[in-house]
Amino acid sequence: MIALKPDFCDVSLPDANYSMEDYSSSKARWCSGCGAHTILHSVQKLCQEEQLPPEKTVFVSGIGCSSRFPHYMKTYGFHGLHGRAFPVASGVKFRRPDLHVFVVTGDGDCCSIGAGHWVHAIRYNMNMVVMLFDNSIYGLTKKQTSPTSPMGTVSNTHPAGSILPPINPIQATLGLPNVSFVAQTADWKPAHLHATLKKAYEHPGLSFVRIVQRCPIWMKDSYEPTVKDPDAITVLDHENGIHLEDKDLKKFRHVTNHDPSDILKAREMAEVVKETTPIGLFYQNKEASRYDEYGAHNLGISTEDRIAAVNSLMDRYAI
Amino acid sequence: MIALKPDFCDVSLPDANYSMEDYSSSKARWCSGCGAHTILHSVQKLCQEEQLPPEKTVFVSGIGCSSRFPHYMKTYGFHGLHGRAFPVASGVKFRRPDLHVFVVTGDGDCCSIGAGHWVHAIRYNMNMVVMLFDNSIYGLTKKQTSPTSPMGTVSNTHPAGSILPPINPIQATLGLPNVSFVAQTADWKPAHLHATLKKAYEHPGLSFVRIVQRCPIWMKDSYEPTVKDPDAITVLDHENGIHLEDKDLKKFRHVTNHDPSDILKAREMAEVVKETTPIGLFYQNKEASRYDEYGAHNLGISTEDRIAAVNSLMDRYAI
Amino acid sequence: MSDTTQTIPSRQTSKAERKVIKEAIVEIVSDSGEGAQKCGQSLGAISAKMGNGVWTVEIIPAEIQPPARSKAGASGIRVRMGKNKITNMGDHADLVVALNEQVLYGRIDQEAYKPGTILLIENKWATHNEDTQKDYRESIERFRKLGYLIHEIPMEKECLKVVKDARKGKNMWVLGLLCSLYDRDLEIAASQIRYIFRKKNEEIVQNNLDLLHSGYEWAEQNLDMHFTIPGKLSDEDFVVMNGNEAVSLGVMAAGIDVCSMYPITPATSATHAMAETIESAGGIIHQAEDEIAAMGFAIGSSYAGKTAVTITSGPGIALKTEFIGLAVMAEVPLVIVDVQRGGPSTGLPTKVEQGDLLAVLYGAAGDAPKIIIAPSTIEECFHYIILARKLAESFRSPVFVLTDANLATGVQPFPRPKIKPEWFAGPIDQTPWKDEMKPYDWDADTGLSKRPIPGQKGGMYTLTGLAHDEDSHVAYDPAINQRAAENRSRKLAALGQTLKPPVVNGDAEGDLLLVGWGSTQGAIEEAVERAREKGAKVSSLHLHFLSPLEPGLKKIFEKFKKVKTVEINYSDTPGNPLITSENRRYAQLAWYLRAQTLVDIDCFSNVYGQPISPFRILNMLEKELDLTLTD
Amino acid sequence: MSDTTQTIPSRQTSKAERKVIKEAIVEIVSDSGEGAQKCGQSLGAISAKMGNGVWTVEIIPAEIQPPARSKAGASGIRVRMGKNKITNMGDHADLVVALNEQVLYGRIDQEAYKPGTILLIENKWATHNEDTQKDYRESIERFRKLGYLIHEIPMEKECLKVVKDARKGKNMWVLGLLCSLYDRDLEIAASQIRYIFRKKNEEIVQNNLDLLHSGYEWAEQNLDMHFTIPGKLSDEDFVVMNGNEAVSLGVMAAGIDVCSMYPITPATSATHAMAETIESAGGIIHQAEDEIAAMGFAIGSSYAGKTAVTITSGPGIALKTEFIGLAVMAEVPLVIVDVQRGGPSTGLPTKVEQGDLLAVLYGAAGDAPKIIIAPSTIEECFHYIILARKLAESFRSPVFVLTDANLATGVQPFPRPKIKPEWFAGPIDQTPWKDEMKPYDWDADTGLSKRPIPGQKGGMYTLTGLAHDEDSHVAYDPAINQRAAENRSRKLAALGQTLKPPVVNGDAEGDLLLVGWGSTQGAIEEAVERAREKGAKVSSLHLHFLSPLEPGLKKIFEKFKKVKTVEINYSDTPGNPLITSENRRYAQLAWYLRAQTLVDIDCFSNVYGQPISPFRILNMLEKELDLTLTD
Ligand SMILES: Cc1ncc(C[n+]2csc(CCOP(=O)(O)OP(=O)(O)O)c2C)c(N)n1
Ligand SMILES: Cc1ncc(C[n+]2csc(CCOP(=O)(O)OP(=O)(O)O)c2C)c(N)n1
Ligand code: SF4
Ligand code: SF4
Ligand SMILES: [Mg+2]
Ligand SMILES: [Mg+2]
Repeated sequence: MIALKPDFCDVSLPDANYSMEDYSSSKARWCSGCGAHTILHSVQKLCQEEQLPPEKTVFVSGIGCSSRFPHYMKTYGFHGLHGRAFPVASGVKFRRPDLHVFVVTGDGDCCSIGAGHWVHAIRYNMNMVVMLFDNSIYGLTKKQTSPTSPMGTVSNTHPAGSILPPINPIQATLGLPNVSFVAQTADWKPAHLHATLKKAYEHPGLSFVRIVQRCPIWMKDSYEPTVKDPDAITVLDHENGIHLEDKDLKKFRHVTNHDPSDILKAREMAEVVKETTPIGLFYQNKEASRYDEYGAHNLGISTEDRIAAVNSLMDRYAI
Repeated sequence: MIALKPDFCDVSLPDANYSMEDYSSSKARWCSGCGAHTILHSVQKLCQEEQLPPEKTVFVSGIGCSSRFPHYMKTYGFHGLHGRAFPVASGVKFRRPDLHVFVVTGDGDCCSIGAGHWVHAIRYNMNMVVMLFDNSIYGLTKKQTSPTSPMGTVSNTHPAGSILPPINPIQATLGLPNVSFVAQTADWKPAHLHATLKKAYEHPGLSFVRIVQRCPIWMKDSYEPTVKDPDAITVLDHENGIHLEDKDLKKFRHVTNHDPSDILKAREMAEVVKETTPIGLFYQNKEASRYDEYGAHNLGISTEDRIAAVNSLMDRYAI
Repeated sequence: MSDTTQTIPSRQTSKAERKVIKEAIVEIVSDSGEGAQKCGQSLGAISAKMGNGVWTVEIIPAEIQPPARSKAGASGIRVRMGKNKITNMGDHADLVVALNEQVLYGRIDQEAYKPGTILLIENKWATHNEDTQKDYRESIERFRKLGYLIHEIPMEKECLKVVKDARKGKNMWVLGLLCSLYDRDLEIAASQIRYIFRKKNEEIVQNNLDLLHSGYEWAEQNLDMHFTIPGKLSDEDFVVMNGNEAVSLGVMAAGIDVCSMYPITPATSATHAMAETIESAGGIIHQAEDEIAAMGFAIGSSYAGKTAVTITSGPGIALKTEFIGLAVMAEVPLVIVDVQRGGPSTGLPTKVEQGDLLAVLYGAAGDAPKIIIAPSTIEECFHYIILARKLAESFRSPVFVLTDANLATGVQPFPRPKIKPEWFAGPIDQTPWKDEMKPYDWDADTGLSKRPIPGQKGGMYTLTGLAHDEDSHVAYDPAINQRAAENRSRKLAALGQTLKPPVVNGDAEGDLLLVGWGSTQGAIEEAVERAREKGAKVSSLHLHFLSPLEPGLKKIFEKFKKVKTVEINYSDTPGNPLITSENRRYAQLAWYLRAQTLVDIDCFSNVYGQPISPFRILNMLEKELDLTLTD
Repeated sequence: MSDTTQTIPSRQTSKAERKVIKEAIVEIVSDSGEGAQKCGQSLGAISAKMGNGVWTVEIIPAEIQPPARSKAGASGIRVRMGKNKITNMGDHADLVVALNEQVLYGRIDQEAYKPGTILLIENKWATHNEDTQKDYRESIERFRKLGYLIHEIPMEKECLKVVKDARKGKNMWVLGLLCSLYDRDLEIAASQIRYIFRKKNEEIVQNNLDLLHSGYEWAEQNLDMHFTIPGKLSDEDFVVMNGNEAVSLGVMAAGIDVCSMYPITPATSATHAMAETIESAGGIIHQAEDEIAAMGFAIGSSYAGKTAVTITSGPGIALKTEFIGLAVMAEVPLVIVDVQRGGPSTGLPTKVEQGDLLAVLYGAAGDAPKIIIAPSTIEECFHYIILARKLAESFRSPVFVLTDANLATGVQPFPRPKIKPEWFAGPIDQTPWKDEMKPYDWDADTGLSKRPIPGQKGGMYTLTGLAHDEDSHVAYDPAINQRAAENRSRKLAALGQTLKPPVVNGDAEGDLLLVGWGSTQGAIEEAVERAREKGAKVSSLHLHFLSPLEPGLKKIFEKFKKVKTVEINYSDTPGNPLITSENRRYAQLAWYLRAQTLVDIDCFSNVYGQPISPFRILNMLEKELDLTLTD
């Protein structure tokens, strides 16, 4: 990320050579086989590759299985309220350009109770990586319908099957102003997952990454076919897209070319591409205006100048 | 609207011949020249034309200048909380298919504090008419930036001009699942406004109508050019679109053909069409699933049957 | 495999000497997914059928799938069964079956056991891999030191004689073992198993029956501690369920059309319980996008004549606060069930606390009087929902029903309610509205008024959260706001008039009166009873109406030397650094009663996230009255 | 047009006899948009410059643009100026200038006038269209009957002699008139006008100067009621502003980096006041998408080391409730300003109420102790923000500052604060964190702990709203939750220790003690002073710390026969149908003090949406003490 000039003296460089251990704290308490484990590993690897100073890195989450994520990182973390990760993360970043901010949110956390903040976070386009852990279900609270549950999903709140078509987080995000980075990947495609997170990290602005995530406990039936079926996924490929090594790209049967600068085409791609789930970079725009740059534009003003400013306003009330 | 079988005996027909007076209560207290006045008139006219029984008609709003609307109708009304018109209206409609429900909301009410409910109301697609009074400003609270304020808008919270690009309510709505009717019109084009409201009323599902609204008090400069400039508007025209009499259509300099069944094209059109504001019907789908039909599917179950059902569940706990 | 009927040994022939006991507290603990809960629920059901009083409560780990053999992973159940009615989970367990030894540590921290508690521990770990063996041995040692009586049981080994996969069936083997130890009727046990597995194929049913008998037999042959708990069979029909299930049945039996909710622990299971049935009972569940929307949706539905219920817990109440203010201001009838959990904030999501009383009373800005009731038994959880809807409509007001995680997960048998037609909401009134009547035609004495419902000709009005007059018109005259506030307050006073002073449990005067509300009634009254048997001059009072308060409290309090509330929420402990009577944070009911009655009411409360046990209360009474009450 | 200097008549030569008075209450009322407020603010500023005590308060209609000449449309201002310090808006107006007669009705409803109040009414309506003429005549009649002294003034006519469009300039003509009536220095008045119109062209400035002089001259010639209010000029610098402006300056002077808000009346103008300047003072305003986000954003910023402020009112507090619980649970320093308005719900958005005290104290589920302070003067609105940030950081806690619509719109001069560098937040600590120290290293005696800030090497931790231990790890051991709750509570007790008992205004003992908080101090103390002059044994006490409470209250209360709070919020009136002392709803502070001190504290409160005037308090005192105190 572009780190703007911090507003305090400490400018010492990060200690070199952080190892994986420097990013992992207590053992992750997700169920065995939970897709979150692979994502955690990929994120820790990313931090290590980018040598992010743990003390300059903050993971902000809401509430949910996925939102336990920060507890398993050895960085700063904020495990806040259900649906409220976005405003907290925005507040963290606003005056701290020196911090690397990551948001971890779930499909209920982001698309249901957090939907309003989601809309506005995209618009703020602050420099951070947003990972939507989309298991299409409420995991932590034990299997209730989520806004991304496929129509007909049998859950504890809809035992006869859910009745509404799911939100398409990609399509919804592409309809929002100032959107600058929208990608989709899957937890069981480690190479693609990692390449996507890397690209997201490098993007100057808010990168929204929907990670299709396995929940073996509640959603076995819904994800297993997708995971097994080699025809279930189409990779969106482009020189400006997610970069995969040839050997990794070859593993996919369906690959389509998509130019991430074309938002109209992106919206077309966001719908299921002939019976398959598209993964890759849908859209990127490095020029979108950034609220975090505004937030950092007047850092480091001296106390003298602050006093002068207060006095200048005080003068207006002088008699 | 399709009125499903109500769950109670009263099936008496509405008294014939309601006049305009039957829909108007106390004098509207909006500023003179406020666009809301013309919308109020058009809505009252619509009610009269459709002979809606005032007691079967409910106007639900949030908080704002626009949300004062229900007080000026002589129907049932619910002037609720800021940003919460959607959930209240959905609750009103859920078990009352016999009621005609209208939602009146402002750009702050809907797109800022109400954004999360907006996303989900579109998805529920319950049979109601939603009118977004978009004056691109917070009117009632005296000129703060709204999410639809054009970038650079000078307001009391952004005296140096707002820094973020505005939400495009049409584009955002078109990105949501189960969307079934999206139109745009302007308060100062009475014929188009009225035709749009009529089309919206006839639509079976949630019809989302963004009404560009004049606020002479706070936004004179921003709307006056548009109102005066005959080149400022492009009409989206189609046999399945908003029907205008030829004489009315002729009044517009720019008319483009747009098929409201094509959502991809609709998203293209939603962006400013060559420097002008498009008005008309962007998208309509009468087949989208309707949550209000689900809400009405089991009305009128007899007490006997209810008791039987309770006992059947009670049996599971019997020892 | 032997056929069931033959293998049932008639109890007469049993070699074991059976000790007659008044009650027993049994726990089955394991990693989650080992079926301990099913085993315990069955034991409870069997005992209830045999005419015993029963209370069972689940032991739930914080994670969905915690690590195996871990302290935090304890998943299981406690079953308390007795000769008489059982109203709470009791004190220390008498006997514990543990499928591994590690999970016991969590329970030990929670002081669930005492020296003398019998532990039956799966012994396969003794021969497992090295580390495990070591852990196992060390633990056994530690447990011995703590004074527990330990029996190492070859559960897995025995099960494998009957089935291939022991993990799947061990729970029914344990059930058999417990049936032997506590003299449970095997016929009833067998039919219970057939009921549980009614949807499974015959082979599975037979396997489980065989496990049952194998466990029973093994215990008969190898253990020499056999008890019997006399039960008084009644021909009355009973149902056994937890408080959330009772709430869900109450919602349907109240004829409530709309249950508008957003998932949150520990409230959600109430919705789960009705999800399959409610539509045939004429209602629908709306899972909203968040708690604010759930509340708004419910209010909209109530406004349109269909009085709705919304079910949530602390964090949800916080989000509903603004809408609660609107419901009070605009007088919208509505039922709000708050299944309280540990706070503040996300706190202890699966644990009990009575921490929302003040938030519900005072959460909204301005003066927002509303009705608040609190059931104290599983049975009341059912009936109070029916009561709540009626109150909401009669008093044109939101009604809060405060339960908690203790009631939500506690399971108790009670007489099966006969569903009455008059419990159900009638069809909404669509007759023309009397022209002269205003939408807020406040009665001068009671503040009550009749509300127009959309569809009623001539009743058209615009509901508003702004200060409004009788016509629901926005108030410009300052006097209106005062008048309207008086009327809203008067409604509560009017309801209060209809309430009788609460009845004291024990003598009407004495040294100490304990006051409680909600789920603690059973524990308090049991402790009082045990203390009185030992001559303590202590009585108790349990409040069910919290707003308005039940009348005559001050009079009752003045008859006692001291009054003290017992609550599951936070209060400063006198003697803590810097705490004085003037700055002390009191338990919530204590605080409220002090303000209202000016009686110097003390409180005994804590936030361990556990139900308060009779034992803890007795300990407190010992200090309070200096007597020896615990043996 | 004549040149200014010449037309200033030296006051010596004035024919009118000037009556020396101690103070005067003047109102200017009109349709909105006629500049009445600018006129009044100028009169206030001029008087302040002349060394008078001043309090001005705006009269704001409910709509943006209410219908002209309507009761609900009254827009204007009250100016109270006196020989000594003025601390409140006073009782009935002595003199009123009305640009039309209809707007007076609203004020009459609000009991703003008394028999003998002088009304100067624009007389152009007497010759306006028929209906208007009729209304005008009828009104004049009614006003006479009510005992007001009426003068019909040709304002429009006189203005038109000086300018073309009278509507634009009438307010300055009225200013001139008032300068004559109250002996205001025309030089100062002229420079005030030059200041107001500093951004306008010279012609406009000259027009307004001419109007000023024309109004002055006309009054000198045609009116025979001229007063003078002696002022004690001081060479100290003064500033004059309203409470929201003071808050906005306080935010900047506290060195707060982030003001995260969502617009809501009456809080928003505080943000408006700083919007132009804050960025050069090193801060930024974030207008969030809603109050929940505003709070979350502020918490995020505070977590990252930049202690933020959020400014809102009742409905906003309701929405922030869940985040308030998190801030308490995770101990996030933060300043929350609540500019209270009329509730419940949307209530009376532009009117005053002290209705949020209990909501802020108890709104969140569980036990959520936090710091609450309430300024009682405009000057304190400034200093308390600076105090609040310091408290938030020292006690690692959210701090609430409760003001209200009365302080927000009341304008008062006070000595210009000398901005001190130590008021400003220092640069955030980025030095390495001491390894051995835990993120919640609670001090055993005070509950205080130091927090790691992102960027501090070795301080990494994950903040959580779940129950947590000293390491911020999720708590599984039940003892941790109790321990953490005790530590959070102890912080308040520790702060309480540092507070001194409040000082009684008047004798330390007597028949009656009035207790207040927030904006009512001026009115209460003025009433007490006036009552004491007439021999009443009444004193008053004003609280500024509401959580923790200031110490020693019970001791103070016990010295008085009776204690009664005076508040602007709802309480049941004793004697109302069905109201008893046990079910009575008490005013919020009264209720809180009763619980904490067990003293039988009565309350005098109402929800008329008006500031409580000394006169209303005196009326109450007359009944309470049965004395005649009002003349
Ligand atoms: C205000 C509030 N409402 C509800 C809850 C209960 N809750 C916790 S997590 C969750 C949803 C979890 O689903 P998701 O966001 O998809 O995360 P997942 O567990 O699937 O990773 C809910 C409803 C809460 N903690 N707070
Ligand atoms: C919870 C809450 N927050 C804030 C407000 C203050 N408020 C009232 S209306 C409004 C916004 C008005 O803007 P808009 O929705 O565009 O309606 P308009 O007045 O422009 O028609 C705000 C912020 C409120 N009433 N309630
Ligand atoms: S419940 Fe599902 S999402 Fe949650 S931890 Fe288990 S597998 Fe993962
Ligand atoms: S402020 Fe603007 S939107 Fe509000 S009533 Fe006046 S003109 Fe209309
Ligand atoms: Mg999920
Ligand atoms: Mg607007």
